[in-house]
Amino acid sequence: MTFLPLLRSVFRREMQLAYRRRSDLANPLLFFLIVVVLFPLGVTPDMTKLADMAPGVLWVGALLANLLSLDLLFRSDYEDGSLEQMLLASLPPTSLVLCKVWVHWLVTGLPLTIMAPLLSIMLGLPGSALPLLMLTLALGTLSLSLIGSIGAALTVGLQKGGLLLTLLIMPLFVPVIIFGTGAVQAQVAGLPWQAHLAMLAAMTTGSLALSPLLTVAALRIAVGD
Amino acid sequence: MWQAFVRWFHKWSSPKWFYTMSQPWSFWLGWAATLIIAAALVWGLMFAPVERLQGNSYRIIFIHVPSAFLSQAIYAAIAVLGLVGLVWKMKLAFFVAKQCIPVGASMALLALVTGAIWGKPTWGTWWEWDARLTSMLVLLLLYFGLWALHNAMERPESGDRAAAILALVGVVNLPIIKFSVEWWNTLHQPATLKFTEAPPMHPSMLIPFLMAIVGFYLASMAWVLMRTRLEILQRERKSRWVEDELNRFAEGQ
Amino acid sequence: MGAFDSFSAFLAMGDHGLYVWSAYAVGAAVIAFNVITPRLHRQRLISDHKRRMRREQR
Amino acid sequence: MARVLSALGLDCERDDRHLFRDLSFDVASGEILHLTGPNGSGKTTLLRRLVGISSVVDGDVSWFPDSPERTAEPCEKIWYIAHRPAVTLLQSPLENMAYALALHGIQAPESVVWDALETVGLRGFEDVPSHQLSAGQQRRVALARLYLPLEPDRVRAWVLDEPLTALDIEAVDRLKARIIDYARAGGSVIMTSHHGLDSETVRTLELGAAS
Repeated sequence: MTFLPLLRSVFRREMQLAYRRRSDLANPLLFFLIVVVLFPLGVTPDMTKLADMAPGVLWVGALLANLLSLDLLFRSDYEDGSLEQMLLASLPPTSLVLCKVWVHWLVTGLPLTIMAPLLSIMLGLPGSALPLLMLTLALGTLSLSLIGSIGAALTVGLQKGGLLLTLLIMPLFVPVIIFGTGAVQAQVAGLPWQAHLAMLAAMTTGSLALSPLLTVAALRIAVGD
Repeated sequence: MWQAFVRWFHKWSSPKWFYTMSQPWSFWLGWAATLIIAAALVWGLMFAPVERLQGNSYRIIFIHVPSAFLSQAIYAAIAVLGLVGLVWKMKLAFFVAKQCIPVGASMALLALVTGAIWGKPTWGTWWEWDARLTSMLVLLLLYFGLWALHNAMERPESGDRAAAILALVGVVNLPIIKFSVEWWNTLHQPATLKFTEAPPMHPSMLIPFLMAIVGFYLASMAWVLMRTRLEILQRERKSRWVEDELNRFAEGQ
Repeated sequence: MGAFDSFSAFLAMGDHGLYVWSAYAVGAAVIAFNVITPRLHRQRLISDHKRRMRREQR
Repeated sequence: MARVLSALGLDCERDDRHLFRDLSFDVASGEILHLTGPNGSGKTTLLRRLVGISSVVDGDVSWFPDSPERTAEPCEKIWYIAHRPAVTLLQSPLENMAYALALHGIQAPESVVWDALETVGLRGFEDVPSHQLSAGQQRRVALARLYLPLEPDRVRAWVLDEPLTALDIEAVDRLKARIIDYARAGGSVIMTSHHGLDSETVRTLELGAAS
């Protein structure tokens, strides 16, 4: 049997599971909303100041929400033994990992991106910045999911993997957040922003190529114990 | 030629051989490092002239720059050793890589703290979100992550391989992090030493500075060796020769 | 005495004595950490070994 | 008879203890290898090494050693059913089964899957989320794929970790008969179990006897 129909049924299973876990998956989105709402309350309600911070606030919120949901990426599969079967499958495990990460992005990164315009209006971000904000968030959350999957795989066998995951992955998220906010801030300030966006796209492509390999290697360690 | 190399490689991959061979090395490296660092610091602190712009605070350079160098060099070493360990399944590479972590982390911490202390009289602030400070902070976090991952794993062998993967991801990311934070770069002076240009420092500052760098290199190697020898004893404790060695230690106490 | 007129001038380091010496104190602490932790590790290995020996003799 | 699996010099050491040392064996096609031994003697670890997902055992394992498809990673020609049955609780038995088959590159018609589920006694539970099933029923979901009518060379060996636990007497007998049938048709089975198996093709390998 050929590769694609198989991958399609794997994809269907992941989407089904995401749908049945929708309350778990709604949490990071709510968290995102709360973080963004707390900022004006905690810092200043002054719309002009908020507008300066808006790209950063939205990005930090998206990053934290993504991190929050990463711990679930492989955990239930590890616990019920499905992960072993994934590594023994006739499909290359990298394709399965890619499939899982893609679904993870579809159910966290994409909704975050879609929520962003609403919140950016609340933070007083000029409407002209919206398309670029959404584009960078979409690209950025995809690379966050990809890089994060390595950390999730490294910590999946551990009892208290969640906190460790944060420590492992946070430093690796630095470039994503810098280029992501950099692009939007540059555009708001009327400066050229294309270079930031290009770097972000390059990072996403690079992690698309590398992270599945490393994730599978890490999963083999977790399962091999 | 190739076979000789393979034989040499195999010899080096044997923990017992390494343990025996490294004993004099760690001793002499340690003493050489002590002497060189002592000489460099006496020279640098007491005899090198005052710097025109920064006054005497520049004397922090004799530990700040070497520790910053070492923290990056050691990270690179960890990644290379991790790759060697993963590809050739060489236990010894993992042992060395693991024991590089605390040494490298201490160097990164030293570079950050001395940098902050130096920043206060020079820039008037303890901390600045500038490119080098930020990427050094990220490096320190990566070191902490590596160590935490090692300690979290139940089997040390899994810890070795997991940390090697993380180190590799980090090493791919370090240049990107460095490059990315340079976009909001501000205060830090450009690199003090460049291989392509003549050094701008006066020889009476440059010589103790170079000595300090060499001394820190030697000291780090000595520390890593010492630690690796203990790691070998701990990980191979079931083998006959380690038991003999530990018996010898216990009697000598 | 080298670049300094007196020992007190050496300690004062211009106005920067506090900065220079605290930086070097941190340096000394890091060196001490790197020298002492292996010793502690060694002690622990030996005491673990002794305990194992005692357990096996019983 | 053609060898399906050959294991050479397997060594396993865990927590300062040798579970097994220098273990070598072959499994021919049509043969059932029954691993026995007390709890903690390394049976599960050995099975996991055979299918290539354990990193704690040294030594060589090769599948189909005499044929050109010789490999260390058997993938689709082997079915491994672990103690953790890989049944996703949020999915129904039907969905679980379809996913397990898809991972092995098999797309069976739905009626065949329904029949297999009926054989293991899950009739009426096909569409119920698996977390509503009992432990024994969940195991049956994992075992149902052994009852699929596939061509004998499609899946050439079963590696089963305690397949008979948590099953009732009737289900145990049915599974034993099925295992023997499968071996008779040319398949190989490597399994751990505390139950005995009555067949002339069963060979027993005892672990943990030395220590």
